[in-house]
Amino acid sequence: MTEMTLVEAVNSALAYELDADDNVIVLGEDIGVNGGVFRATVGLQERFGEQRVLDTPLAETLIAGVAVGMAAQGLRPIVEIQFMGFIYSTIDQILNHASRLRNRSHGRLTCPLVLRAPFGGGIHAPEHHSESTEAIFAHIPGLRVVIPSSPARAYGLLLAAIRDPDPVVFLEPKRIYRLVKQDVVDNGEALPLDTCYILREGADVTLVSWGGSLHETQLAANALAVDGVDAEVIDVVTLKPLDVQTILDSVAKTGRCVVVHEAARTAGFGAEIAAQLAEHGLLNLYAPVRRVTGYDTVMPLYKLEGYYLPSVEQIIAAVREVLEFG
Amino acid sequence: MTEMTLVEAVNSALAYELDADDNVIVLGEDIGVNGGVFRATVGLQERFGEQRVLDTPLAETLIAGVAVGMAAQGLRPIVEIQFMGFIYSTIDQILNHASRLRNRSHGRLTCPLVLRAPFGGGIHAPEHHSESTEAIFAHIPGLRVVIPSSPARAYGLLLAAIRDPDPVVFLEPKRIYRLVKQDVVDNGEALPLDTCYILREGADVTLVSWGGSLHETQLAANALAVDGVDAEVIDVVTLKPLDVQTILDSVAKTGRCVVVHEAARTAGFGAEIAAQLAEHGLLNLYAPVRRVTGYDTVMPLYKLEGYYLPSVEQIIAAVREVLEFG
Amino acid sequence: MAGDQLNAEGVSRRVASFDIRYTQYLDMEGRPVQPLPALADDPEQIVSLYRAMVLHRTFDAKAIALQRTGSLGTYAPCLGQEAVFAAVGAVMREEDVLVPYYRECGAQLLRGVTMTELLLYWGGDERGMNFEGPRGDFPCCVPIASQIPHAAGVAMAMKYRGEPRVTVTVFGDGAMSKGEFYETANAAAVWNLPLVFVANNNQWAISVPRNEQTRCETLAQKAVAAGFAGEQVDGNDLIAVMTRLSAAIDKARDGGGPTLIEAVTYRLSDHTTADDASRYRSEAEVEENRQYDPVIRIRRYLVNNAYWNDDKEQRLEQECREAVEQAVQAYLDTPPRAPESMFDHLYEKLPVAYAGQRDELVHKGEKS
Amino acid sequence: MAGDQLNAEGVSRRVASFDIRYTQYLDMEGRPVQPLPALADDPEQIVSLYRAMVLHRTFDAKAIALQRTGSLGTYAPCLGQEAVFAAVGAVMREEDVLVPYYRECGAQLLRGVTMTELLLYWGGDERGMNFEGPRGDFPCCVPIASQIPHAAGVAMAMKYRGEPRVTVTVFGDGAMSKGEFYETANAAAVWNLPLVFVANNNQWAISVPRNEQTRCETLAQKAVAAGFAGEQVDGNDLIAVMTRLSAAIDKARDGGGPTLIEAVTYRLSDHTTADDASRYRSEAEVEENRQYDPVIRIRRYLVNNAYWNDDKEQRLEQECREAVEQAVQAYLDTPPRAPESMFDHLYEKLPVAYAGQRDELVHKGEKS
Ligand SMILES: Cc1ncc(C[n+]2csc(CCOP(=O)(O)OP(=O)(O)O)c2C)c(N)n1
Ligand SMILES: Cc1ncc(C[n+]2csc(CCOP(=O)(O)OP(=O)(O)O)c2C)c(N)n1
Ligand SMILES: [Mg+2]
Ligand SMILES: [Mg+2]
Repeated sequence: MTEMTLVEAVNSALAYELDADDNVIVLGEDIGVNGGVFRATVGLQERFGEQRVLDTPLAETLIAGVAVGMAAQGLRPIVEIQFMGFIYSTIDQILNHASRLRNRSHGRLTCPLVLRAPFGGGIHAPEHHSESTEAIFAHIPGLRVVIPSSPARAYGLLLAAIRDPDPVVFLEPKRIYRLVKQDVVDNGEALPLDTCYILREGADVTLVSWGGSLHETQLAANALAVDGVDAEVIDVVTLKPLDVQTILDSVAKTGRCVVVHEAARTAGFGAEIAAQLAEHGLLNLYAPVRRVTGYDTVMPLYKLEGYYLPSVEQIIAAVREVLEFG
Repeated sequence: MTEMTLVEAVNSALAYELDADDNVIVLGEDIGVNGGVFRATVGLQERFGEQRVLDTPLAETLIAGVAVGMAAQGLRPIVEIQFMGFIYSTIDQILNHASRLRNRSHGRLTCPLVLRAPFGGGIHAPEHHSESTEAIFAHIPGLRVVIPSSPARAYGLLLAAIRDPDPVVFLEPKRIYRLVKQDVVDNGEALPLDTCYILREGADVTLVSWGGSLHETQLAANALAVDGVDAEVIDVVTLKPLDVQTILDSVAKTGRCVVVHEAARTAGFGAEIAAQLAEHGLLNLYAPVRRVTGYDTVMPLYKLEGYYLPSVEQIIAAVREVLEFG
Repeated sequence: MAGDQLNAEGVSRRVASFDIRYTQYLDMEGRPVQPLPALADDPEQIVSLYRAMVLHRTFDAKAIALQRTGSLGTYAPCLGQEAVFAAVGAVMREEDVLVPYYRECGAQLLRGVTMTELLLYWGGDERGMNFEGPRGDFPCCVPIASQIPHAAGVAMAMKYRGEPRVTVTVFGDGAMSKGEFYETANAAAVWNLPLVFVANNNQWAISVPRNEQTRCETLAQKAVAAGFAGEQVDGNDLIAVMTRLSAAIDKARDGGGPTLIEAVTYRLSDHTTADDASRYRSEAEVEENRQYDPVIRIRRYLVNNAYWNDDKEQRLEQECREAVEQAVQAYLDTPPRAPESMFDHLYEKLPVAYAGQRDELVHKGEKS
Repeated sequence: MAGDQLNAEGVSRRVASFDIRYTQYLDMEGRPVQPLPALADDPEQIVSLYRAMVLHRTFDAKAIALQRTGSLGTYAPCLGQEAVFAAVGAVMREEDVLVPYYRECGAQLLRGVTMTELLLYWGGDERGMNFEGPRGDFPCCVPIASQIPHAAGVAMAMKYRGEPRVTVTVFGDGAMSKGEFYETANAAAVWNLPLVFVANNNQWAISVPRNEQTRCETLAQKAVAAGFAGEQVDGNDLIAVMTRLSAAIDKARDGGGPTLIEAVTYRLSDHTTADDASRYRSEAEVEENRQYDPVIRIRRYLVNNAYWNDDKEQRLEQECREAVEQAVQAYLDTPPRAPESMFDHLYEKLPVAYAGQRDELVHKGEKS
């Protein structure tokens, strides 16, 4: 048992699986000697060599496409995209190839790759370094989209993602890379990939979130608890495929739901959750499903990013609204 | 007044604006002498010359990026991407640049470009030629996403898109390129871009759709009418920014809503509409919001594509369900 | 100082130079223009490749006919480029991996993909991509150039495992305008991959002629940007393509890294059955290019050397027709897929989230 | 047959050849290694560029200091590459358009962007991109190589309108691994654009050294893939960069099409203030490269020729310090933006759909 930050947990999971499985290859920009710009891969090249942990030329389309080819040959490439803002050149490879190689070839070729990328705002980064566009990936059939929100889950989920026989987009909320430390047992145990996690049980309202926003969501839940409001907090974790039952069950109990995410609102993944409730949980809803999200504007440069991100106050206000509704 | 198909209407709008505005440039693959693989640009190069209507090298990232540069200099580039399956290489340019050039530069540089692409299934096309991924673009702040569903609206909306001072993704449902003819007045009159269109008034249920699926949606509405069910049919037309009020008003009247689209269900744009109803129209809903959509699997090759696309029967069944609910 | 040059701005020093070479062995009459390479000493192989080219051409014509009568979807014919694909099929080893675009039926057939499988694919059925033959080969790739990085990944796996295998990827002249080609070429040199790039320069990318696609003197020189060797071959000359391609493959297998081979051909057919090339190019141009026909050239060579005659030709034509007819019948007799099977290979195990959708399809299938 | 060559496979014909040249005028001591070009006859311009380079360097150091004390966000220093950016700023005309990446403060300053505007940008405020000076220039571009196609679009517009204007785009050695560079280079040749590509080959892309980025002998030869001229210059030699860059710009302005100039430099600083280069490269390597310092070299040249002396130097340093301090003060004094302004330039006119969100921000702003 070691105290780890989220980024250290990522590093430990990578190290564990590099050690356990010769087919695992880690590749990306500046992940070798430099250990990654966030140090997620620090020490790995030294330990496992340049064949296993390799710096690539600066070309994201290439990296994703190379990973598809490696995966088709039975390797398990783990790609690091340096920031989510540079992931868009990979979409053609992910959508047109990685996510459908198994389907197209009727199982003859498969694509067990992991595409890791830090995402989200809040660290005063330069332009293009703070966006959250997980909804784009959640729309792509054949993918898994996984977002950890704590060190222990990052560890177990990343192991699961690497071992999964299909492609996984693994998005790491960089704002909480070093926010908390947690005891993590580095025993190679993976967590299930098809389930939401209930972080806090509660009877009055269901708060659904993922990634960095869970931090504010949990703070809001704590503050609400002080005022006697008992919020259930769900960490979606795997956006695709979505374990909608856990959310439906919770809302069947609470009757109220607020979804929190830092991506822009329109066609964000919060919409899918609200839509599922409108389709499968309507009779249980005592109040509108509120979305507390990033705005439908370009993520601003850092001076204003604090205004862009969902705040604890906004979450509390939304909860008050749905509690007072009707 | 001329009878035109949808693709002819696109051609006429392009011709009109090429003639009216020297800043308009049409560019893409095979759009010159060949007139586009769907003939949307037929005759334009002959009439306006190679400086105005130009074939590009085969490189979608380039094309989108070049259009950004042209637009920043005050030209009005209209890009054709040959099929939506090849649009993904443009996302980096669209998301990281086109959609935010005005915002980044505080209005100093702007990006009045149009990115046209045929999309959707149903024409027995080869692999990668039949997908619908409009939701990806609808999530991008700073864009407009417009989808016509009839010749007259294609004409007026495309003119509006070209004249709009901001970037517009204009998706053309190729399945209905030649499905119907309609009288179109080639008078250069644009249609508004921020409004949904009510195609059919009705009191019992609201059917919301866009693009090719409107065809089946309207057939379903007609069939339902025969059985005494009075469906209101809304053509969303502009997915971004969404005129949600028209939809909310309709559902306030009917109490029931079925959204139809051929894109995969999860995180499709139908989710946004259902979410808006769950957030702003909950008390008006007598029944769950049903989504009749493409499946969350890879768009199959053409032998099975008929099974993938939402059918008239599925729409009718969904309407029956919401009518019989509760 | 050797290599220095005086110009208006003073002295500047030459720091690198490059040559691009072109190889041809047979002229249009099938006569050697230079001493033939060793592989010409094996007439049996050449005869057998000639047979494969004729079969390929027979298949091609039939596929077009099937499309015209509604029994096949859009098809991309290969007329005029058979020598390139025969050479690829002949020179690669079974354990090598082919990462094709969509015009290489000829190579796929030689590697063991069946005509029935090819027809299934072009007939809109995924089962055609689950071919029995070369299990590691990639299926056709429609998004231009997007297969090229896959080839680098496959080659990385080969190198990582220390296997003496080689990856060959094929693409058209149009594909060489896409970033993926350059990104991969660059990386293939950095990683010294066992990877051969074969450009089928058939002069057209749908309606865009080669000179509107790029202004470089040769496509082969695009390898200079990546720091490895590129060369041209006469793509209508089977012996030239085989020779240079084997050299490249041997070099790759021996750890010598990547090579780019530009095979200069001509697309004698429409781009696909959905295209009408008469809209954008003259019949005269096509006619002029017919004289370089690779099938005729190698036949002339064989006939000139008495390895082939009319009698054999007639029998071959008959055999090819029959083989193709049989494959077509098997294709037409293939029972349709169950609609819900579109979920069966989405993931290794279908997540619960989508089980309901699959069930819906079972139902939809029953109704129709 | 001139150019033919016998090899094991027989004769193959040379069909194209290319040379890459390297230009340098001043050695490390600022002494000519060859007759100087005409522009050296205008010492005033060179002195004024030297002054700009020192100002740039002063600004650079201050920006790093501001970042260290929390008054600025991540900043990308330019130490060691000042000559390239000074040359770009000097040689371009006002009406030309610069499409930069993110390391060209020096060029931006010469083109009229103010230090305060630059600080605003690096300080996380979009207003820094709405600079008063060169209104047509693009702002910094963070996604590597994605600005390069914009430059082609700008050049297309210039050409379309028949204007004698030129577009210059700058990027690093790392950017030349991205498809956008190659796609644009290829198209620039096809369209014969008035476009100059300037590669700032500073040997490193964050932690990846130039030789792990690409194996080609020079980066300049990547232009061969596009069919136009590429050349190297000593990027630490202001006179060399200016000379070759002006030639390229003149050529572009005269309808001669694109050129690629690889300026060979060295990144003496960390990649950005968020980077610690000592993790991946030795201090010895950096030390060795300090001797090529472009600012020192051009000062030596000026001193050698009595255009410059210690006295002037001291005054210049003082002036630069004061100018930078003033700009910093103006930056720090700039009132913050209203939060809701993040919607003000999203579209020309804010759609109703988002009006509510803007209102919410007014409220959010009031509270905090
Ligand atoms: C990325 C992408 N863009 C556009 C297309 C449409 N398209 C199909 S084939 C083709 C031309 C390809 O030309 P080339 O690479 O020369 O191959 P050829 O068909 O001539 O053998 C185009 C533009 C595509 N399939 N993929
Ligand atoms: C598309 C993209 N990928 C990754 C990054 C992260 N990144 C920022 S700078 C950089 C290295 C750039 O090197 P180079 O092009 O040589 O320019 P230099 O910084 O050395 O001047 C990288 C990888 C990015 N900004 N954009
Ligand atoms: Mg071609
Ligand atoms: Mg660099």
